[in-house]
Amino acid sequence: MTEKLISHTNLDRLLARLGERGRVYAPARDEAGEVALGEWPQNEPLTLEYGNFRQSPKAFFLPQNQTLLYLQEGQWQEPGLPVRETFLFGVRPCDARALLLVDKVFLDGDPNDPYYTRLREKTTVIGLACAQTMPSCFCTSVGGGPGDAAGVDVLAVALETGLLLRAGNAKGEDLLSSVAGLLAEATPAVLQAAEERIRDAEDQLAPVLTADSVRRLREAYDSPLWETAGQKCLGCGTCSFLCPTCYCFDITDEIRGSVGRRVRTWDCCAYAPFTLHGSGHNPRPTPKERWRQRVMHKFRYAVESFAVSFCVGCGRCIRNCPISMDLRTALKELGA
Amino acid sequence: MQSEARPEKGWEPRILAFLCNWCSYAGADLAGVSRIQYPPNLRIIRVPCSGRINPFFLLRGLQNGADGVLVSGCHPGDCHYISGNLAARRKFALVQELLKYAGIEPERVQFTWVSASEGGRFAAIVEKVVEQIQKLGPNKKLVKSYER
Amino acid sequence: MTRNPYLPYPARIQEAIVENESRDIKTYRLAFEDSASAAEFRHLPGQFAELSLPGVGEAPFGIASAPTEADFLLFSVKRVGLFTAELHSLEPGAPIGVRGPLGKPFPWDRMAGRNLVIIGGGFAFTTLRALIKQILHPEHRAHFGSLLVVYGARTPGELMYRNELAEWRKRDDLDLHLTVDKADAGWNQHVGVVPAVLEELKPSPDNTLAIICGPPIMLRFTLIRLAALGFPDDDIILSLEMRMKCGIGKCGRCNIGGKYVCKDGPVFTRQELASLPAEY
Amino acid sequence: MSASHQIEARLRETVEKLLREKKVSLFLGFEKASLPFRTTPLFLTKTQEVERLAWNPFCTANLSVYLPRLFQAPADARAAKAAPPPPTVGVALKGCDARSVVALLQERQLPRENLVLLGIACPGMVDRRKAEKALGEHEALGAGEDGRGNIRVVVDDGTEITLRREDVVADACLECRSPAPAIHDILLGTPVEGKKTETARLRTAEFESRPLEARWAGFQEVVARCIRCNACRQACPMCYCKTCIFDQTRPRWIGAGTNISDVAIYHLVRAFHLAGRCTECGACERACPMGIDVRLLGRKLSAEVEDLYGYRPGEAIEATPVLSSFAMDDPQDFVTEP
Repeated sequence: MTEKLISHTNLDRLLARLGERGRVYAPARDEAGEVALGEWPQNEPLTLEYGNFRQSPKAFFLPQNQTLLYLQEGQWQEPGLPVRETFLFGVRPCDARALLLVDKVFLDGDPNDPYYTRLREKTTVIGLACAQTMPSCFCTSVGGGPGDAAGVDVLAVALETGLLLRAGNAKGEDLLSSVAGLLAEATPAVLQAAEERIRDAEDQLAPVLTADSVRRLREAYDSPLWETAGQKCLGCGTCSFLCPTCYCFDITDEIRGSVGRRVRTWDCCAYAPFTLHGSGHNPRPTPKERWRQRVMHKFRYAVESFAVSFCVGCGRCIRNCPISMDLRTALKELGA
Repeated sequence: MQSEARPEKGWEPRILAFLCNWCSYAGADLAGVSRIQYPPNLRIIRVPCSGRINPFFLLRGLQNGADGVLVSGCHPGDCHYISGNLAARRKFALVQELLKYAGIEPERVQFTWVSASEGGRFAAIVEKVVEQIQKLGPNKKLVKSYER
Repeated sequence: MTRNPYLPYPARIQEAIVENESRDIKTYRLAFEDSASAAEFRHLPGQFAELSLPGVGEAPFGIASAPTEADFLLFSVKRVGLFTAELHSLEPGAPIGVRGPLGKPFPWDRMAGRNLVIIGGGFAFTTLRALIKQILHPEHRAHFGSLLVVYGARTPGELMYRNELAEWRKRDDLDLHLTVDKADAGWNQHVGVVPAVLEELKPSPDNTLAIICGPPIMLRFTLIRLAALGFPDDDIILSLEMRMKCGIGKCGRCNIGGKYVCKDGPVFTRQELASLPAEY
Repeated sequence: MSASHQIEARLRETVEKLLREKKVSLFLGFEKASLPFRTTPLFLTKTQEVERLAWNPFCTANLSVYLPRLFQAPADARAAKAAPPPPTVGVALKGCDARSVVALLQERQLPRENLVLLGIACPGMVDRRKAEKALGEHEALGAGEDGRGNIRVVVDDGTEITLRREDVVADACLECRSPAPAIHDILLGTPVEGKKTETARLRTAEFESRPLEARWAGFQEVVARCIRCNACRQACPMCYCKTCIFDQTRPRWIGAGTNISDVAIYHLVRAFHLAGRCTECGACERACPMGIDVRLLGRKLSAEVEDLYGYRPGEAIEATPVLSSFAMDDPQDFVTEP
């Protein structure tokens, strides 16, 4: 595992070098004043000071509109467009970990999803460890951490002297060796400072009850608490559209004359039409069942299928719920 | 400004027209039967009443490539269903304002009244609408692209 | 390079047969446009496919033909929604896409050497037809014990595959029982719901598998009846209906518990279903 | 003691009595949420839980959004027959929320006799995003109201920061012309004065003064950021349609994704469907996870309806909704003449 130091001045050079190989996205303030991943270089300066992005980077891998097939003169054609090499700098460890989870469905599933696979292969993720957490964060309760390198190709830890870059896998090793000229040795002092940074952030996080969630949720299937929460849930898609691991989608055809396309768009289990049969029967007819599905899918069904919960503790659903429902409270009340 | 841009070469506006069955469609028919010349840019959809028109239809028309939409019903007071056109009038008044406010040329959607006996008026209105939309150029703002 | 799982095989409608008196169920015979597609598409009874109409979309349907039936596929489609209405409007010769085969088939290997009780209700009989055809194939029939088929519909006019039912009735290696909720003048078979017929027939659970497809209400009472007859949960096999989109375990629509009906089903044993929430 | 504290105490007493005397079987109110600057809706049925009820500057949700659901009869005739009688519901309403209830009553969506409307005079509710922004680098640990109605925040380093209320109240509150609940069976608190029409229309006037192409660009900012999550629709009390036109599949009116034409049409049509019905509570823009100015078009239509027809939604139960009525002499200078 290669560990190197890059000076703050050399960081721009690193991004420029990557820019020669493909598109680079890095954090800067967007037009709404929020820090977001934007195509680099941009007018706004690069920033390393942010909690997390409003949206998770999942759209880079599962675009909100993905053309699966084109229709021309009655024939379906694969898009077959070449995908450009893409580098994402500044992805938080929770969001990177989410990629590993979505991989289980789209990359490792049989069959794998060719669209996701292509984007995933062509994208390099450079994570940035968290120095400061938000009150909605709970990554350490779901197997991650502010310095977790599980889903990144390279993990960066911002320090006073520069950034510690740590290769997370072979792709990361290659990347670091390709820009070796910009890097310096990581001294023991640097490594120690990075450890302290991460430990500081870890210490800020309050634990959330998730242990043994499968058994507890199985027992809680008929709990009246679903009804209580379902009464409040507006059935909007905010939580799942912003969730880095929510991957459900719809497929629709769009056509005018003989030209058209088959498009995949994000969908959400909180919507009533999601499971509505053609016959009018709906297996999850009210917000109660739909909210239960969301929680169960993350903390029970995913564990049953993949031995890991599909929540990375990023807290977006908590921060953005229009009526301030808190997943953590729900888990606690349900005894999960 | 786009609205003042010169129309593209060889381009002819396509205008979608919703005409009520009882007055305006008959008026258009009369214009035809009377051999009154008017521009051939219209694609006519006959509807029972101008009150049937949901503003969504107009937007869908623009989305699907119409450069303009014309809605025509019976004159106020003459509606076959007594007041369908009056209810429609309130909606239509808002549609133009809404489009204008959102930065879409309000002339792209037009409303008028034509009776069954007004073949000449129908032709004159079509002429005016086509001329206005010709000046605006192709609708590029709301049209949805299906091309690769 | 493996085939893009979202890309349908091009096919064409050869024939459309009206199946019932209400004329809202039609069986479509589809033929692939090219022999390569036909060679690649290898299914087993119980599997389904996504039919694909440009501009309309896709919808999943059980494959009603047996693999032994040669180079065509049968799909029986009831007109209920957007896609099926569009399909019903098509004439022979119309192009259509077929994506599949998808899902798990009936457990062919487990069925060998066993007696079989096949129970179908209404329009869900489609994949059971495929199964029965496959079993009755001269090369296969000897591998199975007795074969009891119970098939119910609202009225005699709503029973599908009537020519085949008539043929099957003549056979002595298949015990066919038809039942209707409401008889008409010419009806000389059972009247009443499927569970009541089972009650009457009392099939033995010994060395027997029960295979059921039908509407939820029929399933519910049939399962109660089978349990009373002593069928263990693991010997009851069901095929589920669920809203689906991708058919390959990605889109999440048909997710029930840890399972995807499209990928892990649609065929399940009752025992497998017992561990899932009843959200179907 | 802050004003909201006093109201909170009276609210709890009142609701306790309503439940105890069985005047209502369910009360919709607010309770504290897990994060600062927020509350979450509370469906209260037990008198002993009345202490959970909160009233503070963070009671932003428009609870009337839940009312149509509570009175919706099952679609299936047999289920409808077997259904329990409709509940009697008490609900806490700010000025804007009360207007929504009136509009819902105008549209025959609620049985008035089953409602106990508890109006609360509202001095404007805090927009959590504004408050979070105002704190800059600091993270809030807790927040409340001080004696002057300003917002006192305890931040991560343990210090206290006071935010001026008018700096952090929601945009809709800055434009609120009728903070006093128009309809109520019980009223708590002393209503403050509403904003002047000109004040309420400042943003609309500014946008309108831009040239056409600049307005298109402004509208495109909304379109470009929208992720079509439907939060605006779901948070809106007036969006009670059983099947939304955007959810229909036969025909599918617009594409499901974020194609810019589809998104533009979504916002235009949604604005239009709320023309003459929107009570300007601002629930849509507070619900928007992308921080879009969701009410951009709606504000204009409200002003237009008022100017053309002298109508404001949610003022009088007996008034006919403006687009369901007409007058022979309605203005028609927009009509094309030869």
